Parts: sequence; C-alpha cells; structure tokens
Amino acid sequence: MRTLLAWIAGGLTSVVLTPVALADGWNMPVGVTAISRDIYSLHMIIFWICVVIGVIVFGAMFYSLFRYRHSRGAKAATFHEHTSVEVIWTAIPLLILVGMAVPATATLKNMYDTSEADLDIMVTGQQWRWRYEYLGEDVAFTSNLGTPREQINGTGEKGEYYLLEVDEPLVLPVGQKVRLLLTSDDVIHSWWVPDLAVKQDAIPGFVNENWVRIEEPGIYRGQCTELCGKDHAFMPVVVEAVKPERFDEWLAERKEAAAQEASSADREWAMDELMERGQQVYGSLCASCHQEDGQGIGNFPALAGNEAMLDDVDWHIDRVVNGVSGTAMASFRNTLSAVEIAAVVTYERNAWGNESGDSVQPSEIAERLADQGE
Amino acid sequence: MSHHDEQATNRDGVRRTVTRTLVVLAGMFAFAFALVPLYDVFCEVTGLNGKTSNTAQMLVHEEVDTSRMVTVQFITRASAGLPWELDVETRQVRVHPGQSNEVSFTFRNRGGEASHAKAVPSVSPSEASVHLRKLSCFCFQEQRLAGGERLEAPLVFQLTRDLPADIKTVTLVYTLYPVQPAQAAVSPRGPIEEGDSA
Amino acid sequence: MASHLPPKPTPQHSTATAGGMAEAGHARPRGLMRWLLTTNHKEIGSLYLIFSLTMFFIGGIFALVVRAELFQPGLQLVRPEFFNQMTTMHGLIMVFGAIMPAFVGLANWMVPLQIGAPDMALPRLNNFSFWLLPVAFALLLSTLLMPGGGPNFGWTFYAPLSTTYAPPSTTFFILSLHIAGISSILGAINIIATILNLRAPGMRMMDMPLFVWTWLITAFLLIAVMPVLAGVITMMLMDINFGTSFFNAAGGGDPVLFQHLFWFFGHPEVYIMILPAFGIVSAIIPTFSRKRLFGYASMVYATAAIALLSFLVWAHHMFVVGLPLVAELFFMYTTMLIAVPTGVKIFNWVATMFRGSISFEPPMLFALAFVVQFTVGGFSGLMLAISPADFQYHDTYFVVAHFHYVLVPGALFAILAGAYYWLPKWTGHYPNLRLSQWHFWLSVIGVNLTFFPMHFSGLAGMPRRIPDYALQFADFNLAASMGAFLFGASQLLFVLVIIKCVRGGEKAPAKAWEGAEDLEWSVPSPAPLHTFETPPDFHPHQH
Amino acid sequence: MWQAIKSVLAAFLGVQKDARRREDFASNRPGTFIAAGLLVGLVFVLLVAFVAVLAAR
Repeated sequence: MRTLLAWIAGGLTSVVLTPVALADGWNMPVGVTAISRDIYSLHMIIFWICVVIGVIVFGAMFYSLFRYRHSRGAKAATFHEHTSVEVIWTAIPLLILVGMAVPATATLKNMYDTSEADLDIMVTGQQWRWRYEYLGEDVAFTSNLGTPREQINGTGEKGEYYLLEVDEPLVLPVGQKVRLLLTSDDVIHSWWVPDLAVKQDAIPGFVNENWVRIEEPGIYRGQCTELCGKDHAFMPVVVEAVKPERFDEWLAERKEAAAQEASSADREWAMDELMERGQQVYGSLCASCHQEDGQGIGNFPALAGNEAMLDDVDWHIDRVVNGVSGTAMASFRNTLSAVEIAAVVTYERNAWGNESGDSVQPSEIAERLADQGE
Repeated sequence: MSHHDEQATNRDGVRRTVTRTLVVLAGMFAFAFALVPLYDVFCEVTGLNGKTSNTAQMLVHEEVDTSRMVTVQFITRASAGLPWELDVETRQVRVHPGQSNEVSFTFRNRGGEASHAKAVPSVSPSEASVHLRKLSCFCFQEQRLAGGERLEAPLVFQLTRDLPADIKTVTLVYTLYPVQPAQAAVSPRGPIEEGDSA
Repeated sequence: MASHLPPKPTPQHSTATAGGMAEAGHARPRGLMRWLLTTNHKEIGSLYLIFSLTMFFIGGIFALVVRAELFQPGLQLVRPEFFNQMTTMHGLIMVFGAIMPAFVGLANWMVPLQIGAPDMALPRLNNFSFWLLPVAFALLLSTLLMPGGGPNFGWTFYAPLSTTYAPPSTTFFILSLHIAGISSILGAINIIATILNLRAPGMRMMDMPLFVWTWLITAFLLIAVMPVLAGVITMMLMDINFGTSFFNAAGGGDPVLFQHLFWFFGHPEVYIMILPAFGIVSAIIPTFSRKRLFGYASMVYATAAIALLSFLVWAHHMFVVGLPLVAELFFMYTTMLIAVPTGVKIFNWVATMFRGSISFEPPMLFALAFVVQFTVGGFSGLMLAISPADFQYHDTYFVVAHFHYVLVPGALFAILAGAYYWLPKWTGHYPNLRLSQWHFWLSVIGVNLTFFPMHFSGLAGMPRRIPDYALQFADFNLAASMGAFLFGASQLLFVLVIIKCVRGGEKAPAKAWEGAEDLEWSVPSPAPLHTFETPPDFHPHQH
Repeated sequence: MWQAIKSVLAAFLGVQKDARRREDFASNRPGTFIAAGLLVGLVFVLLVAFVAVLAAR
C-alpha cells in the first residue's frame, strides 16, 4: 500500500512540477525571430501532446496497479488479445504524428530558405574562438571569450555573464535578413544562439548556411555546441542586434579603425609599446593553449625557453602567420594586423624569462605579408 | 528420432547457422567500405553536402535562360600550415543559367620554399551543387608553387537551366589545404586518380 | 510493506538437487583455471554479469568525477582535458562494457534455460568471446595513463577531432573497440545458433518467451551493425596511421561521412541496448500480474518493426550538420514513425496489468519504474524527432536527459529487474526484501533527481560535454550532482543484496514466483550446473 | 506471397492476430517472409522519400 501511495505522490508531483517547468529559465526561450517563435510553439505543442498521452497511459497504469492488486484479492482475467483495440491504439498515435508533421514541415522549409539576404556573414570556427567576416564589407575580426581566467579558476568573483561574454560581439542589424555561412578551420564546431533559434555545425572544408532576421535590438548569447576539444566550454557566441542606422555607423567605425591600425604599421614602435600590445593579444588568443605563463600544457608546447622559437625569428613569425596544419595552431595571416603580429611575436620573445631582446617591427611584418612574390 | 540423431541434426543446424551469419558478417563489413564510394555517388547525384564533381564536365549546350539572374559568390580561404594565399578577381558575378562563365583565381606562395597545395571546393546551398558544372577548374588537381611564385588559374563554369527557381545565390568556397606529395599517393580519393580522369 | 506481499510459493520440488555449481560428475579444473576455461553457459553468464557490474562501477566513478566537477560553476577539481576523457570513457564503458555485457550475461544464463537447451550452441566460442572483454577494457582503461591521455573526443568520436586532432593513444582505443566488437559479434552468433537450433522439441518460434525473441532480434542487429563499426574505426585507423583521407577534408574526404557511418551503426546500437530490456519487462509484468502477456504476437512484430526502422533513422542525430531539406524531412518522418511500435509495447504492458492480480515484489517494482521512466525518455525522444525543434535541443542537456532516461532508468532498471527476478534461480535464495526495497526507492529518487533537471538545463541552453557553465544553470547542476551521488551510492546496496543472496537467505523453490510460467522455473533453484541434458517436455500452452 | 506481404505489413504496425500468426509460423519457410520484408521495407522507404520530396516542394 505504501508503495502505491508513493507512486501516486510521484504522479502528483509531476503534475505540480509542470507549471514550474514552463516558468522562465526552465524552458526553451521564445526568442526574437519568427523562426524561434515557430519552433517554440512546435515545442510546446509536442510537449502538451506528450503530457496528455502520459496522463492517459500512466493513469490507466496506476489505476490498474491500485484497483487490481493481489493484496486486495484481485483475480486475474484471462484475456490476452483484442485486435480492434490494438488497431485503435496504433492508428491514433499515427494520426497525431501526421498532424504534428505538417507544421513541423512548414517551419523547416522556412528555415531552409536562405534566399534574398541583405547581408552575408562568414562564420569560421577555430579552436577556440569564432571569426566573423562581413562579406563585401572588408570587416573581419575574431571573437574571444571575455571572461577573465581568474573567474574560471575561482580566484575572482564570477560576473553576471560568466562564460557568455566575448571581447567583440557579432554586430547585426535588426529587421534585415542576414545569411550566415559557416565553416571551420580545424574540427567541427557548432554555432548556437538560443534566442535566434540558429544552430548550425561549422565543418572544416565545407560550408553550411543558415539565416536570421532579428526583430528586437538587444544582446543575445549562446555557445559552441559541438565538442571541439579542451576549451569547448569557452567559446561563446554573443550577438549584438542594433538598429540599421547604428549598424552602418558601426561598420564605418570598424573600417576607420582598421585603416588606422594598418597605417600605424608604418611608424617605428618602441619596445614597451610592442610588449604592452603583445601581452594583450597573447592574453586573448594564445594564453588558452600556451598558458598565461608561457609554459604550455598537454600537447600545447611551452613558449618560455622554447629554443627553436628563440633561435630563429623567421621560423617564429612563420608559425604565427601561417599556423601548423592538423593542430590547434591556426593561421593568423588574415586574423591579426601587422601591428598585432609584430607585437605578439615580440612579447613571446621577451616574456617569462625569454630574453632574446629582439623586437619585431610592424613594418617588417607588413612587408612580409605584402606582395613579395612579384 | 533417437537422442543421438537429434544431436547430429542440431550440430548440422548450428554449423549452417554459423556459416550463414559469417557470410552476412563479411558482407556487412564490406558494405561499410562500399558506403564510402556510394556516399560520394549519392552526394554527387543529390548534391548532399555541397560536394561538386572533381572531374571536368562537358558544357551542356542549352539555351541561356535570360529571364533570371543568379548571383554566384566566391570565397577563398587558406588553412593553417601553408604560406599561400588564394585570391579571386571578383567577389561575385551575376549570371544567367545556361551561360558559361570564366573567373580568374590567383595563387601565391608567400613562403621561401616550394610547396604543394590543393583547393577543396564546397557549394552552398548544397542543392545547387548538382546544377553547377565545372568545365575547367584548378581544384581538380594539386598545385605546386616555388617560393614566391604566383599562378593565375581559371574556373570555367556553367549553371544549368534546371537550377531550382528558389536558388538566387550560389556560394562557392575554396579552401586551400597543404598536400604532402607522399601522402597524396596513398589517399583513397587523392589527387592521383583525379588527375587521371581530369 | 513486506506483509502486503503474497506468500512465496511453497517448495514443491525437492531442493535436494540444489547442490549448486560445485558438484559436477567429473574432474574439473579448480580455482582460477576453472573460470578461465569454463564452457558452461551458467558460469560464463555469471562472469559476464560480474564483469558488467565491475564496469558499471568504473564507468560510474567516471560519471561521478564529471558530476563533481559540474557541482558548481568554475573549474575546481579537474582540467578540461581530463574532463573530456572522463565523459568519453564514461560513455564508452557504460555502452560497451556495462549495458551490452549485462544483456549478454543474462542471455547466457537464461536463453538456454528458457528454450530447454543443455547449453549454448558453441560453448568454447562462448568462453573466448567473454575473455576478449577484459582484454579490451584493460586496454581501453590503460589509455588513460598514456602520454597525451586517453580518448577525449566523446563516445561518438567524431572526426576530425578523433583523427587529425586526437591524442596518440587513439590507436589503442581503436584496437580495444575492435576487440570488444569481435566479442559482441561472436556472442551474437552463438545466441542466434542456440535459439535457432537448440529449442526443446515442440517449441516453435512463436512459443519462445519474449526475452528470447528480443535477444534473437538484437543478435541480428549486432551481426548487421558491428561490422559497420569495425569498418568505421578501421577507416579512422588508416586516416591516423596510413595517411588516407576518408574523413579529412584536406585530402578530399568528408567529416560528415564519418557521422553517417557512425550513426548507421549507432542508431541500431541504441536499440541493441533496449530490446532485451523489453524482453525482460515482458517476462516480469505478466508474472506479477498473474496474467498472460497481452498481445504476445504484436510484441514480437513490434520488436521486429523497431529493429527494421532503426536502420532508417540514423540521420536524426545529424539534423544540424546541414543535411538537404529532403533528407531532414525523410529522417524526421521515419523517426516519428518509430514511436508507433514503441507505443504499442507500452500499451500492451499496461493492458497486461489491466484486470490482473498485481503484487509488488522487487522485480516488479523495477519493471514498473522501467515502464514509466522509459516512457518519459520516449516522450523526449518524440520531441527530439521534430527536426525544427531539434535545432534548439541538439547537443544540449535535453539530449543528455533523453538518452539517460532511456538507458539508465530504462535499460539499467530492466537489467536490475531481471537480476532480482532471476536471482532466486541463480543462487537458490530470495534477495533480501528490505534491502531490495531500499535499493529500489533510493535508485528511483537518485536517478530522477539526476536526470530530470537536465531537461530544464538543456532547454535553458546548456550545451553538453562542457566542464564549466554559465551561472543560470547552477541550480539544475547542483540537483543533478546530488542525485548522481545518491544514485551511485545506492548501487552499493545492490552489491550487498547480491552478496547476501549468494551466501544465504530465504530458500527459493524451483518455481520461485507464483505467476512465473517459462521453462526456467521447471529446473531446481539454484539451477544445477547442467540442466536439460535430456530435452524437457514442452507443451505450448500459454502464448 | 500476398499472405506474407500482409503479415509483414502487420509487423510494421506491430499489430497481429494470434490466429494469423499461427498460420504464418506453420509454414516455417522464412524465405518468403524475408523477401516480403525486404520488399515492403523498400516500398516503405520509397514512400516516405516520396512524401518528403513532395513536402519539400
């Protein structure tokens, strides 16, 4: 008897829990696009179908357990087959499923319609950051985890957007259809923002498409959802949706800044300037593998006291510019400016007890990157 | 049937069952490997995954469909470990289905030494890939460039008239990958066999 | 509670023959050699079960490392590299080392007894296929100590993370998976050969108990898909060591091809882990409802239908890899259809209980919990089948909740139910009732506390396989971690129950449960080492 | 053969009558059923694929 009461209590709890489940932060977000709302309603319809079926099936089961228990003197009946009942309980689920497939198909077709986009963005996954390129706009940047390492290691107070913040978010205009082209430089990643209901794998060597039309300005946060190695948890996606006018301003600012960055490569940089800039670049791009103290970890080589690197500055620059095939060491040729490359190389050659004393000037790098083939 | 006979029947039965299951087993193992080329064929027929044919195709002489324009975008990417750059003369072209078009790509080896590379194509949306016919493409074979060398290579392509009407933009992405010549020789689908048929 | 259970059947058969395993007519090797060389299906069955229990605890400890790290946000106990090895090893060990061998062990023990055969058809092969397993898993576990660590790419080992970017130990991982795969294949051949050829005279296919039927179908699935797994890992091996490019885009290969091949194996594999569970539950529910199984024929047909459909749904694991629209629709439709035969099974179990005469012995408790909890897993499966919605669910904790509901409160509970059901037959004693009930209730509470909150954290946006998470997921993870430790600890009670049951306890008669009908209940308890050396008289009555 | 196809169809739905099932298993010729199973399986795949292609339009 106690068994039964416990079962019933369990059943009641789940009924009580259901509204809790629908509360904010416990359920799928409704999101800010037409697609995300469609998906949300599909999710809720199928959820309630399951609840109704569950109530009927579990109801019949618990009724039988209670009503026909041996201790109450129940005598077992002998029936063991009933074709028409079986046909009915096969046909009804079939009909429900057909009913469910219709709206699901419509939503899916809509999700696959990437035509007539106002803006194309190339999203590239890299261990462990995202790179965004505004196609046709000459604007490109990487977006790295913004949460300081101290917060992760527990030596600092965790912020509100712990692990869901980046140094540079993807900025998108609201109301415009944005086509996302996704690929990867190394392993498979997956780009996901729940509020936008966009999740698409980024696969090396192949390009996937998805699209989004955001309806409200705001900041939307997500994460990489395909296991991509050790820092899989630390490559968030942040999308900042702004009004189209603001977006155009932002694009102009970006281009301006890039031009300034390029022209600043011409002048002579002092050692401290390079070191300061280099430390910044190193912290956001390199430290997750080679570690803050340059000691490396696991398969990631130490840079402190790395003789191959210290003996040959060309070799060092080549690694940073071109990367190493088949490893997490990406090519930074298109990701970093000449100033940044010069700065980070200089930093690596003079930090953590490395005392080469070399400083690599941005102009040297710029020359190296520019056309020497002709 | 005596007890003894029965055991003999059982033994025969067991032997038969084991033989049959072993045959199925061998068949399934072979099937797993057969799936690799089957998948390629399936991809090529259906355009699954945006793969394109890796051999040159013939121009289909068909009337140019002047009633609609399709935008073809080109994106070039280099991958790690290769001091090369790949550029395209134009970021996008507007074409009519049926028309044949030529676009020029430039390879540059920025390194000091000779190296090999191959450009691997991918088409999006994947449904378009069956309708994209490449009459000539640098992507059919690997390239070798001496240090500092530069090479211009054309892509000649045609979008067939039966391209679905809802496809208005086709994106063609080329990713440059380094090739070790030794590695290429044993690749099951490496440049060797493709070079033969190209 | 005990007082509400009906009295146990009184011993009709003399238990004098119940000398147990020690008394055999001829000289047998003793000690270790006896177990190394045994060809007896009952001893091999026990070996499988003990092995699987050991692996269950090792895999469980890995899961607890994961849950301990996820107890609160931030990195506290392990580095992400090691965390990834733990999630990977947990998955591999539970799938290939715990659940599958447990079912093979039950099949070894019970299939010959249920069909009236003296032993398995190929006893020496049986010994060999068991002893491959410890070798395979010793090798797999040893990779954790190798430079660069063990496999860290998830139990689904997607390329290129598992090829180009994998640790050096991956070659050993592939080797160990090959060995485990061969073991499964040999086990499956043996089971098929036994069922098809060694049934008692007069027992037709449609007279076989459902556990035998589900295992027959499972064995066919194994024969069909284990070679595909072997093919996939061979291709990986070649990509890693011989420079081929099956899955490497740089050489003209395709990482997505890996996923197609893997899930062509992987989805039937999921059913391999659940069909025998259906068989066990279909034996227990009629026994304790004292009523014949409702719709026996439908159950057999539904199992066959599920097995067939399992080959047509694989790409529902790949809804976000960029499949063409037609493929998405095809796999969404087939996946939704698989709910129909699965539903038929659940309805049949409920109909079996309807107007029965039900009592709640420990096996029945676990079987009932199976029905409810498996159905919960089925519901989330139905939700995941809706491809557009899967764009939100995919690779989140919602998926983790789904497959754990199917495999832990599902398959594992069915294994526990089977163990409680047949322990009297194996040991000659009933398991201690009070301990069993404690084990049951703590397990139910623990398992639901662990996995139910994962639905919420997944819907709220928590990706799977991450060692650290954003603050809004903290409460769900706290609950899940506490539940996991409760569940893990309560399994120690199960070990206690088994030890006590082997050593003594209330004596069980041949027919240990009043409503039990199948052939295994006609031999004494504990079952002597050799049974059915002359085939039993089988009267097809019940089905 | 028609009989076998009907039985396989019943199997796909997972509903079968005891009597019919007895008839099926009386014949004890699995070949027919395997052939019918493959046939119905193929038809099933083509049918679902057809619906999917139609729906995708």
